[in-house]
Amino acid sequence: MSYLAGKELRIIGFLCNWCSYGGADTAGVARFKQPTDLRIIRVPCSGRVNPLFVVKALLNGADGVLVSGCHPRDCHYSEGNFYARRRLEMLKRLLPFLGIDERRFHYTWVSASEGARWQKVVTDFTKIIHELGPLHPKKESTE
Amino acid sequence: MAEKEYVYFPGCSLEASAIEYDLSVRKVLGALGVKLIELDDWSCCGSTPAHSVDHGFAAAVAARNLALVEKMGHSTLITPCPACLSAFKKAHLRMEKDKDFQKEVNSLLDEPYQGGVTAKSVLQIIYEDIGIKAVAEKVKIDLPDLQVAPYYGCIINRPPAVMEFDDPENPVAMDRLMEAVGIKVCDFAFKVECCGAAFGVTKRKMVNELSAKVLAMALEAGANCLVVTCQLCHQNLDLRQEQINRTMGTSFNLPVLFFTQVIGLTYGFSPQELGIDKHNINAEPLIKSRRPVEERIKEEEEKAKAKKPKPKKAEEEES
Amino acid sequence: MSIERLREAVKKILPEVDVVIGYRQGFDPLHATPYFISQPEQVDQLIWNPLCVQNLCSYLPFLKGKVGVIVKGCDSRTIVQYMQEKLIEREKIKVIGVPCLQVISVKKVMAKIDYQVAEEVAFEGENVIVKTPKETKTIPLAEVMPRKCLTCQLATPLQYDILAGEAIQANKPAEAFEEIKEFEQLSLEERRRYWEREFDRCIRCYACRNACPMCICQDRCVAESRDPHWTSQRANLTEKFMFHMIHSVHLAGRCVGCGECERVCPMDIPVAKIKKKISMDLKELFDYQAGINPDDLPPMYTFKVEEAKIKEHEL
Amino acid sequence: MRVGVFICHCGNNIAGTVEVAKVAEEARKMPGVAFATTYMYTCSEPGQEEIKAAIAREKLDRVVVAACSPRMHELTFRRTVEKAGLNRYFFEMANIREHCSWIGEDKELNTNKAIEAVKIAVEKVKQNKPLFPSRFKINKRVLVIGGGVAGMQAALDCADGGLEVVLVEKSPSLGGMMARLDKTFPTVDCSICILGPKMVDVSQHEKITLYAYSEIEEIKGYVGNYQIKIRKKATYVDWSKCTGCGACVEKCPSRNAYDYFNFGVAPCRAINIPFPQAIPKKAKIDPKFCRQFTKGKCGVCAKICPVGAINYEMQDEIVSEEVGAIIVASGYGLIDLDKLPEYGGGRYPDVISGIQYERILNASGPTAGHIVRPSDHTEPKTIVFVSCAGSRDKSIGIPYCSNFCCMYIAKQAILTKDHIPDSQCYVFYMDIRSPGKGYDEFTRRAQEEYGVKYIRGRVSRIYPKGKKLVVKGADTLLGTQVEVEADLVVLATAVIAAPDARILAEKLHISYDPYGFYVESHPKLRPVETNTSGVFLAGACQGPKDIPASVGQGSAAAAKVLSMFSKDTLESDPQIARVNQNICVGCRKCIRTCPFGAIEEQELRDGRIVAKVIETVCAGCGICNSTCPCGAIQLQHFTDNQLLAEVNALCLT
Repeated sequence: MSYLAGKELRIIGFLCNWCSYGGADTAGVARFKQPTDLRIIRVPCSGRVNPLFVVKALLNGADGVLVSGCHPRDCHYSEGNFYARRRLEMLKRLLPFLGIDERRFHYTWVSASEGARWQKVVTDFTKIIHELGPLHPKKESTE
Repeated sequence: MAEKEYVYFPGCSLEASAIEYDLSVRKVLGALGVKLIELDDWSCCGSTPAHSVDHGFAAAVAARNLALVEKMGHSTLITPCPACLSAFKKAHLRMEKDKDFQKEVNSLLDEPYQGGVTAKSVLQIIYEDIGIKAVAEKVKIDLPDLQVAPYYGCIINRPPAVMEFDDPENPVAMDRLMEAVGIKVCDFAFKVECCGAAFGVTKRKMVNELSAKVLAMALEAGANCLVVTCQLCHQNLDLRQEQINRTMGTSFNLPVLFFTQVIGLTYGFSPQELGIDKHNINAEPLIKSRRPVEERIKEEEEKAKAKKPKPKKAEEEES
Repeated sequence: MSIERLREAVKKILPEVDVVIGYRQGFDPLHATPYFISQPEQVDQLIWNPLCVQNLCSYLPFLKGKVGVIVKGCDSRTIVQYMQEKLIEREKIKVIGVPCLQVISVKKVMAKIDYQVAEEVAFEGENVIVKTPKETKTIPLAEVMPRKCLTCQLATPLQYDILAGEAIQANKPAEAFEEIKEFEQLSLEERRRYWEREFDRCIRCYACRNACPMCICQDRCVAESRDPHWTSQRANLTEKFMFHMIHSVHLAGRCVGCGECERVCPMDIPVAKIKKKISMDLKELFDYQAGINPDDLPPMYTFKVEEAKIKEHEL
Repeated sequence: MRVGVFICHCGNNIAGTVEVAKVAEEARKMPGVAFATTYMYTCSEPGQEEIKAAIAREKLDRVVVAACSPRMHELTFRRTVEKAGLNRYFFEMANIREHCSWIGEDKELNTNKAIEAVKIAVEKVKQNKPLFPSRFKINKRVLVIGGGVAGMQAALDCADGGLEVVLVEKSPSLGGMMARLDKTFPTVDCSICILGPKMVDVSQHEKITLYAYSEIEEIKGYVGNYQIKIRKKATYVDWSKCTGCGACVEKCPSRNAYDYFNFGVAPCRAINIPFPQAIPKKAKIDPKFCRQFTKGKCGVCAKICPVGAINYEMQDEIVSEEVGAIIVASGYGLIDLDKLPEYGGGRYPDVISGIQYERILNASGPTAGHIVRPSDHTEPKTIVFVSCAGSRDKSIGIPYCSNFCCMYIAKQAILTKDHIPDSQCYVFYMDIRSPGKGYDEFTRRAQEEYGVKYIRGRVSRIYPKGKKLVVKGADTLLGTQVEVEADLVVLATAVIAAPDARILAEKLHISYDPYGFYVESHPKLRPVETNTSGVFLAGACQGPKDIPASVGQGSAAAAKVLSMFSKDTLESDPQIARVNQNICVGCRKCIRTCPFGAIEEQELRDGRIVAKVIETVCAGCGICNSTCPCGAIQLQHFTDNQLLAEVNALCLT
């Protein structure tokens, strides 16, 4: 069982519990409609997101990965997103060197009150991934 | 001051009804060492009629001129007319923001507009590029009787997001320039009120009412002359002043000058050179008391001597 | 620099330390091998020539007590990086610096003598002379220079307690990351195929990791652990790719560019390339180079509230 | 391993756009899943009973509930599985409501998404380890930030409940905004008369330590054990000596100081006592205006002071306090008049703000309660009130309603009529918002008894005409333009977050909305809690609020603290970092990156240096985890393997 081939692509989101996961909840409570591709993995803080999780996902079948945390200065743990920003920026620049379009990985900041912003992030990112198409065209057969 | 060079778009009315605005702009900028290159083969800016019909079309009419500026290898276009200015800025901005719109507009043009031109008003370049200091340096003549109310009109700095110039509610560019050339400026509350603009033909009564208010408020503020930056305002306030008096039962006799004309006078140009004689309301009585600026300076020095400094004690008590 | 001066230096500090790490001839004249000297009489076997390629600093974090070590210019960045990361106590280390303009790539020499046995190897001026059963071949050093020497800026070490020889200036053009920029001219698709091709050859022998002076985890490397279980032992491309990504990301802002990983790779995979790319980006982002200033902080372990060079990404 | 999966219909909230039966059916096929079912309202009591029963009946050792957001009910269900004898961390939640059924329209896609959400949760829960909270002692003192009515209420309730309270007030006196008000709606009773006694109670309560004219410098620690640094700003008057006699104020020669308390309605002396009922009633020098500071000579107050309290050399002082909980009641701010240029705000002296008018109305205000125009001190006859001056105005970034303006405008109009019987008040309004008890009756009284003319429409601009101000606007009910010639214009300036709200939030690690108001942990069910345990909210710092609402929240916050402190120890969240010392290579990178200093070096018997986590200090962010190269330090419940399991569930298909 997998995402519905043809209709969806595989998009994984790592969301910090305090801001972005809450922002996604807020969007839901407000019934802000969004594309269905995104699958959310909840982490305490964007600082918990080891760039290698993103690499792992992209190498193993994800077509796009989204990381979202609290806005700078607003981190629940005060510094987590500052580390995330450096490490994820490093990764974003590295990916194209390996032949992976950097647009397939996006990191951003969404607060718990920004439901509308979350809807926009998800919608726009999904749109981009669909424009880029699958990262692993022969995915089904390779495994 | 370094020689400056600008591509210049006079616009239709500055070749006809407001030719004196054109004259005075060229004189003043000339005196300030600015070289004007008239945009060759310039055409209608698209102002009012076009955009009430079709936005794409209106933008195209404006963008044609902007494209010409690019062709001349320039990146700035200046115009005295606020309506032309806002037409250029609106077209540029929307084409920049909305790529589809840009395609649509360019499809109407022989030469596509690449989006590399900033349009500025003559007021803006005098105030920002040349600067108060340089403007003041050139003053030769003092106009002791003149007390002006600067009237900016509705669009030279609004909407702020488009025009990006001065304060949208309380603009000061003209105030500062007038002060710089030694003119008394009155605190005028109607700086940006509506004069009735282009409704002069269709809704004459309304325009008369609105313009009457502007004139009344100017007198209220203690002014004996209005200074404007828009030839349409000028038309409503000067050309129609008798009409206003007739329809509103008022008896205004308030000269209305372009700010460039006032600066021109202080630079020593004659009223004729600046086309002041072309106005409906005669400004001569106000400006005939022209005298060399040195005289004023002397006068002020004497005044200063006259009143002796306050005793130290008082200053302690004051506050 | 003469071997005598080096031997003197070693003799001089031997009493103060438990061991001095240097080089001696390996299983044949074409190979040098690390040499642990604890007795004066061993000193005579000490050698110094362009065959002394290994980065001997790699031993330091794992040796207790006081240690002397022979350090080339390039290797000295390792010392500095260890100091940044507090992996060594500098005062416990005696650094014998050796000026050096280039070493040679044994692989390239082997190719030149089409893999004959080297019976004798001698160095004369700008040439290396290799005697094989078939012939005696004179090869210009320049022709067998390893990649890292092409842009070497550290002819004299950054750190040393004794300098065996005169300080000399580097004579190579500065690193401009040419090869990286060139590579980035390729299309995404070409780049991807390139790495798939390269990493597909990987046999996961972990030589690159074991030779790396910055891979301090060594036998606790996540590439082989089940908890955490980042990669399986399956020999498919994805897992190989993943391993090299782990290696590269762990070295982000720490790689001192000593090139050991590439030198030891039995499959000739350009594993240093990715690390170099990261180093290039971090230099641009944070104006940081690993192993230059002992007081720096590795950029991945610190932050600025306002990052001058990192712009928010729009969608 | 026997995982049980429970899919919630949530009435139609989920079942409406997700085929829950299909989700259960697919769940049964997942490796490790022994049981899967659906339920109408899983969070309801019977729903939880169902889970417990299933755990026993099916011998389940792990539970997944697919329902709403874990931020909503994770705790609920953890308790449920615990009651059924499982460790509470053998539970995972799949969010198929906020993140699925509510945001997707296509039922097929939603259903599939829900199935995958369950799959992720199942893979995660299979990796979960039992975790056991430890307990730690708490310091039963509470810090209250802000001495307005909300803060004072909270402080009094806590103190009466037996807790020691540290109350920090930024300005020189207690009272906040309420102390500035003349009367209060809808009862029109004197504001300071009902607030004054509270202020006295606070200052006299033996359990309350008051730091006036002080600010929060630094906050360290965690729930139960905070270390606070408080900056006592220099007053240049020794308050232990000052008797508040006011002699210095009388004689102070610098008469043009800005009067913060009166919002600059009139100037005050450089040394002053903010208002007669101030508590503490002590003088303070404003060095911006004091001649001793500006001119370097004067010393009048020092000469005059009978107790020699003046000390021009006084410096700020930092004091430390230790508390176990924090109540934030830092209040609100108002936009400056000059943010409203179209109303001539800041340019015309007779265009003033609502709060300035309160001071003018107030008997102890600068005009002794006589309504006069700031410009010429004449009595105005026509007064125009402009509501929503800045509020509900996207163009200046304030789309929200300021909550209480409609009411105080009605009150001020009524008071105006009382002061000047032959006056006429006009109110320009967008909507009259008077939902409180007795509120609507009040606004009607203003119109019907006091003849206040309410004009529905916005004011486009205000300009002076002679001595008068012409207020030009639209009457949207009559569909005409209106112009009113007023003597005085009062703008109901928009309520905004307090100036330093964001800075304080960052010190507290609590989040704020785009406008700077603090975010409560749930808009309906946890209105005074924040997402940082131990920090509570009261009053307008959370959003514009009138007095009864602020007082209510103050008491509510106090109640939360009292209930938290009803135990001697708190449970520490076991979701913290743990070091596997066999793997740790002692590279110290985690120590360097931990924001809380929660990791220290430890030397093992064999001399190896390894990392060690201080359990009570670790906040569980996991930065160390993503920093550690060998994965020796793992954030419990979010370990690499647990997150990898989730990634693999989605990728290795």
